[in-house]
Amino acid sequence: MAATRYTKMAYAKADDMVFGKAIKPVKAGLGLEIGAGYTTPEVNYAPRPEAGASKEKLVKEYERITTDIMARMVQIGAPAVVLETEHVQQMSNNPSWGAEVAHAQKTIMEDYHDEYGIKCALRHTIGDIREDRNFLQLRGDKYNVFLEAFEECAKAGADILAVESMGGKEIFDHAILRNDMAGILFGIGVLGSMDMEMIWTDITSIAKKNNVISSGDTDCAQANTAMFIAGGLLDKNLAHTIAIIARAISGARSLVAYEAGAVGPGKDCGYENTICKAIAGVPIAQEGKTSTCAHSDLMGNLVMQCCDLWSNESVEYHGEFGGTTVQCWSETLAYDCALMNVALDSGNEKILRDMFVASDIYRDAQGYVLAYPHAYRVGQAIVKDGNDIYLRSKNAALESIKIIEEGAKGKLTLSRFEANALADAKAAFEGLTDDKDKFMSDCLTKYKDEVKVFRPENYGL
Amino acid sequence: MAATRYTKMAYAKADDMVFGKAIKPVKAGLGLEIGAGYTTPEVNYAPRPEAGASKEKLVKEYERITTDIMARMVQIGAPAVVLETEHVQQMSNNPSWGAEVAHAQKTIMEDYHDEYGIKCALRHTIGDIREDRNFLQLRGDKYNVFLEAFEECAKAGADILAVESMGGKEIFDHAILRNDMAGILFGIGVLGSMDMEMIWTDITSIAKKNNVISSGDTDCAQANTAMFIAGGLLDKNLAHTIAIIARAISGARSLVAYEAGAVGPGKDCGYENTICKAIAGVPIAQEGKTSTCAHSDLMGNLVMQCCDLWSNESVEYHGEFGGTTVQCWSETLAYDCALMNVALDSGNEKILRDMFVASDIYRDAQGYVLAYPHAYRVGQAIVKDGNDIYLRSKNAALESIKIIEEGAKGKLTLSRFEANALADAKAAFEGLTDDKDKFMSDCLTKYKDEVKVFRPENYGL
Amino acid sequence: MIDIDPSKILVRYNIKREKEMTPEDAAEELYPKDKLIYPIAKSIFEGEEDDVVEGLEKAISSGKDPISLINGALMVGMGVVTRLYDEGVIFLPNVMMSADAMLVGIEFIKQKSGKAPEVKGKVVCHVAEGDVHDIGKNIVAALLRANGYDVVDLGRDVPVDEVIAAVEKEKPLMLTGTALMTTTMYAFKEVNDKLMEKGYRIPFACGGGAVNQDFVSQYELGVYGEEAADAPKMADFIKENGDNVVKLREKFHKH
Amino acid sequence: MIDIDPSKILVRYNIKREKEMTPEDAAEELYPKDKLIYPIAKSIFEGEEDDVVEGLEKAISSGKDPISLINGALMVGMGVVTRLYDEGVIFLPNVMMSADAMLVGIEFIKQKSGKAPEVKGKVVCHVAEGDVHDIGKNIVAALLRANGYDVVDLGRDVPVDEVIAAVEKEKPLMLTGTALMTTTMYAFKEVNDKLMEKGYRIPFACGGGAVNQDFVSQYELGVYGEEAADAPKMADFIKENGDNVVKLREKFHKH
Ligand code: B12
Ligand code: B12
Repeated sequence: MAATRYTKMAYAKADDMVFGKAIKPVKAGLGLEIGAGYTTPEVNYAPRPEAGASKEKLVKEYERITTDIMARMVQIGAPAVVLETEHVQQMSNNPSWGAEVAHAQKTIMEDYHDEYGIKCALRHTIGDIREDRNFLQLRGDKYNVFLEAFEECAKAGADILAVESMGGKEIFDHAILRNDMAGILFGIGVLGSMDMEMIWTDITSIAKKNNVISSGDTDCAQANTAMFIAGGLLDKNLAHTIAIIARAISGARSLVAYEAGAVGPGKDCGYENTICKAIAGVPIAQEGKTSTCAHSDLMGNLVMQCCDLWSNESVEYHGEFGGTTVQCWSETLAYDCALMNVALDSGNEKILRDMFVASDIYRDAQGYVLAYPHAYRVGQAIVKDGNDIYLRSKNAALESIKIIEEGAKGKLTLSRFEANALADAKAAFEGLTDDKDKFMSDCLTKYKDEVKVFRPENYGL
Repeated sequence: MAATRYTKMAYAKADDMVFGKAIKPVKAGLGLEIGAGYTTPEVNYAPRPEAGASKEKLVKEYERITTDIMARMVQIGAPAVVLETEHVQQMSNNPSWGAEVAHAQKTIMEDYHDEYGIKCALRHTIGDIREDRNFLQLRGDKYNVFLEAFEECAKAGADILAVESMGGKEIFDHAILRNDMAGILFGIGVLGSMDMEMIWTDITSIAKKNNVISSGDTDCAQANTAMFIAGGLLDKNLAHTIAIIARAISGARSLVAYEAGAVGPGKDCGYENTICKAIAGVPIAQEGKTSTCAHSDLMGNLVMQCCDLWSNESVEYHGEFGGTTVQCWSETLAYDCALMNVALDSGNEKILRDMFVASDIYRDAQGYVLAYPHAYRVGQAIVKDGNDIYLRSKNAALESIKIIEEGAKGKLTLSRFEANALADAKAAFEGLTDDKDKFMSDCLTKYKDEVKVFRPENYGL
Repeated sequence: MIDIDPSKILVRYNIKREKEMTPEDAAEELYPKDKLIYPIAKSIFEGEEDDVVEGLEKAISSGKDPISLINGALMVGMGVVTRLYDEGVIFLPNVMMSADAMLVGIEFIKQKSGKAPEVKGKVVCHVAEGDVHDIGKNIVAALLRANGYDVVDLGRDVPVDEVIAAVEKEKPLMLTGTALMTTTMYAFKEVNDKLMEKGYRIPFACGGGAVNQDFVSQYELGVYGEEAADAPKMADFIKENGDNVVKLREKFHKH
Repeated sequence: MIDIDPSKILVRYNIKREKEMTPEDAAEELYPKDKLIYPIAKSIFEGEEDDVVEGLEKAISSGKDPISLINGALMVGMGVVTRLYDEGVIFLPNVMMSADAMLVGIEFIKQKSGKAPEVKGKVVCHVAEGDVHDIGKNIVAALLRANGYDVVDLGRDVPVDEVIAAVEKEKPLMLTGTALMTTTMYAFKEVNDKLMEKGYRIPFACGGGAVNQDFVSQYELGVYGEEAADAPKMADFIKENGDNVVKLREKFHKH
């Protein structure tokens, strides 16, 4: 496999990072450049349940969605837009469905580009269909269909390829409800990274062949699951201090896409993306206060800090007073972007960035660690042992713990429950070996026993 | 009647105006203060169509809505929230319905306030039910029911009373589709102001009696209608330059609420509110990029410039992936407010304000005129002849025209169509008399003839 | 204030796309060349009622058949107007003023000739029961009139039974409905059902803020109209191809 | 970075509301005083499997009836856990670890006594066909187990017929379903209809991200559950008051 590990930071210092600018901007689609000095809305949508009834209905649905968005963007004068189609199962399981949707969407986007000159690009996010009912099936037949879905969509008009991959999830799901730190590390940092290396090497070569963008991944399946279980301030299913440790580790994992050839923009729901951007210099998509249609989190403004695309995550297509949902949310995103672009054009981007951060840095331990100066430190901890996917993940965890501890001495308040969970987690991570091989063999033994759905062969083990 | 006209500006200069601070802050509800140094989300909602079937269903619906919003606000740590219930017909036509809803909502809000200390207040906006099928019926029986609705809601728990009144609309509707400038001025500036003086004197005394807030009005029925007909950049139903003249005039009209004793916060959809705030020093609600659920406009960020409450205008209550619509939109609003509050706390409010403005000032002539330095000038034009509701309206129109003309010499581009419409409008306003009495008698003659639904007795004429 | 380069923030697509030609120039190319007709058509375009009447007087006194001037001059002028509106060269208020001028012209001809001119067809327009939002309907009615249709405007907040009664009485080639509230649009289904019950099968064109194609497709006679400008096109289509709702939907349903 | 006063921007309601007492202190007040039972209950609370077994061994060798220790010690410990979870004093992972420890304890007693202990009741849990989101379901199952129910966990993406078969086979007092996608939740209605068809009338508790009360109220057996913690409460309610769906809805429908 072909992963070139990062052992140093792309950015010389945290303060150099800002929204709308990436060290390595990416050209994509029709006239668009991402991370080249401006931010762009990335609109996400889900077809109505009924629309999945047949291929024709589904294609029609995506045509409506596409036209609605493009029409609204020109009505309000938005200079650019990205559309992200997250595949529903049928579209990845039957690659020709996904391809037809991509083709139909791209045709409409080309018309708008020709008529108005609006810059635009189409992202297709293939569903990670590599599982059957009870087990992950990361390799084998399903993997072939999976890769075919990328290939067909790229051929049919998708400009940007992405996925939210699931490697390591079976371990993580078990571990997260049991405060099992080794399991979280093993699932995200080790198994997740191994699986990503395989798929992103393959996705990148498909993208190159078809002259489209191999963009990036997100640890949705794990770090976001932790964030959701942790929930709002009053939920009591998981300490937010644990959720952010999972997140920090996911920085080391999602980075693997870039090590295997992806170039960004990283996927919207990767809250670890600021860490990745700090290390790899790639542009990133983010979502927060304007993706409340899809989920709630405690860093609505903070995540805008370094975004290059600004996304609504996902909204079901239906009518609202102000138009269809995709029109409403794309418009809100576009205004958010206009504000950031004003800041960029007027030299105020750092002040605005820092206001975004200040809004949420003390709301929760998660925002505290992801604030760009801290995210940068997590990045440094990762590249310090960049060649060892285990050690760098462990470093990320420990650094995030340290950051919270420092914060808690200042204005970041922790509930007693969060503080206790943090202390326990710290002890657990400090107790782990420094030897990857030992860790691997310990975990294999342990989880083959404890997690009945764990199949080492999924990872070539 | 008891209107004390404004003949000077509350703010010494435009630059003193900023979001979250008003010269005359208003205390309302449970621990809330509006315009006292922080901005607060104001959440608006509409019950699902089925919910209107019976009073019980309707009350239940509003209970759900209220609980959903309050729950989400505490989950994300929002310090304060305002709920605005815009009456559906049944609730104003049967004042006891409105009162029951207010009571049910307030009970839930009190529980949350007691348990969490969250600051909150309830605004009830009574429907302007003073019309029958073909005619406005501003005085008489319907007016009594209308006032009763205010009284009952105030008694039952509404903290803030508002309305979107309709005086002058029959003339305006006729005039706006015919580029009839005298008609627009007569409808909004003269008839609208006369009707407002009557109702706001009465609403204010009801509010005083019940120790609640008489807040303010909006020219939704006219200036917003113009804005909607003007539509997006590519619509061709009305020149945006005409729409903004109607808006400037509406500043002179909506001001009457404060002259008759209202104290703010002005209603969210009053895009003229910046003008009113400049003159009267009252706090205001505004809506823009986070009310795309309800409508689209071309000043999504700009309108945040001086807001004290920040609103989503209205959203139908139903489910989304991220919760119910009221939860999604209230959360987005709350983060917008957090950003503004950070700016206020860190002394960056003017930079942020000016970035909001820069986002949209050149998007459209409407944003250009409403940008606070220009809105302030419109205010000055109004107070110059503050005692003459006709002259001050005409001044507002002419000043807005002048502002656009200046803008067009700089970075504000106008389409040829907009420029022509502006020139024609200018000629029309310049051709108008300076004598209110002459204008009135000319208009009475003209519109009694041209507009068959016009009934002078609605205005005591 | 902050000084920015607007082109970095937004694109004024309307200005980018504005036609090179002025509306007047564009209209000039379309006016008929006939010396007597030209001024009438032009006055229609300009919305000058007095000039329309003056032009008609001249044409009639020069021997033109008054009734023939309706299609031969007034409608020709309106044709220029609606074409340029469709092309985005002129805007709605121009259309409204031209339509007003045309109506004055027709009225004048009626008086002169003492005959009721043949109309293109009748359309009944209304706003749904419980709904006062009538601007969209007013635009629809104006554009229909501008295109030569005889519009029976029932106004706003129209009870279902009144709509049915009007259809029975007027026998229009099409009925239109406008609703802007999710609470009022259901009245359309009632109108549809009562029409069906009484055996009427005329196309029922529905539009307005709250209404969408999926909703309108749910009842037999419904044809969804997105823009007011679709209304006259639908009427034209019916005159040309008959009132088959399925065909109308094929042609006008965009989503 | 910008320095702000967080209290001007946000309120940490969780911290404001956190109970004065530590979880350990709160638990201490609730443990039974019996010298032999106390350490078992405490080890359950602490989720220490080895200590649970050790405590049980001691109690048995001191003459306690093994089977009686299930309700008399293990369930008492779990009672402390679920009570403090409901009160917001402890969090889910504690409950999960305690439940794991309790299961180890029960297993140990089974072996010791050679008898199958009487269970509180059986519940079948599943995630809807086509849906892989199983965390909510896992929590539901864990809390049911923690409350002494015997859970038959069918897993995720469970075909409708398999759910029916499980109900036929296991005769549970309640069925639970979880769905997180608008596309998968319709399977609940199918499950309901097939159960009805076969004459089963057991309460079918449904929850999960996509699901809402209105949807669940549409089918006869549906009872909507908002939080996982509602599941054991529903089971308890059924044991106490019977399986009347209307009464269950009255009690658990919050909206
Ligand atoms: C202007 C306006 C008003 C004005 C109406 C003035 C008037 N004479 O019409 C006033 C202030 C009076 C008003 C009152 C109310 N309003 Co109002 N109003 C609006 C607003 C801002 C704009 C509507 C408008 O004029 N649009 C422009 C016109 C041109 O568009 P249109 O009618 O859709 O028509 C276009 C097309 O649809 C098409 N079309 C229309 N009909 C047809 C038919 C055919 C055959 C075809 C082919 C095409 C076609 O042609 C037109 C142009 O191409 C909307 C906001 C919005 N998002 O829509 C709210 C809105 C419609 N109002 C709303 C509400 C709630 C009310 C009130 C109940 C408020 C209150 N609490 O009192 C009252 C209604 C009382 C009643 N019983 O009806 C809500 C409706 C919510 C819902 N439940 O669905 C809206 C959506 C505002 C919101 N976001 O909450 N309102
Ligand atoms: C984590 C997650 C995943 C993980 C799932 C891991 C796992 N093992 O479950 C992964 C990454 C695998 C995943 C995959 C996908 N996901 Co997903 N995912 C989520 C996410 C972010 C959080 C869900 C979660 O775990 N919540 C926390 C748990 C604890 O909540 P819960 O299950 O609702 O349970 C609580 C209550 O509801 C209750 N409860 C639940 N059941 C019951 C039952 C009873 C009886 C009772 C009383 C209570 C109860 O108890 C719990 C706590 O109190 C949501 C986002 C969201 N807004 O919900 C999206 C979301 C559900 N996913 C979504 C999608 C689209 C997908 C994919 C199709 C993506 C793709 N393109 O591949 C695939 C699905 C494949 C498939 N066939 O199912 C969409 C669904 C959209 C829709 N159409 O409805 C969502 C909403 C994201 C979005 N905003 O678009 N996803």
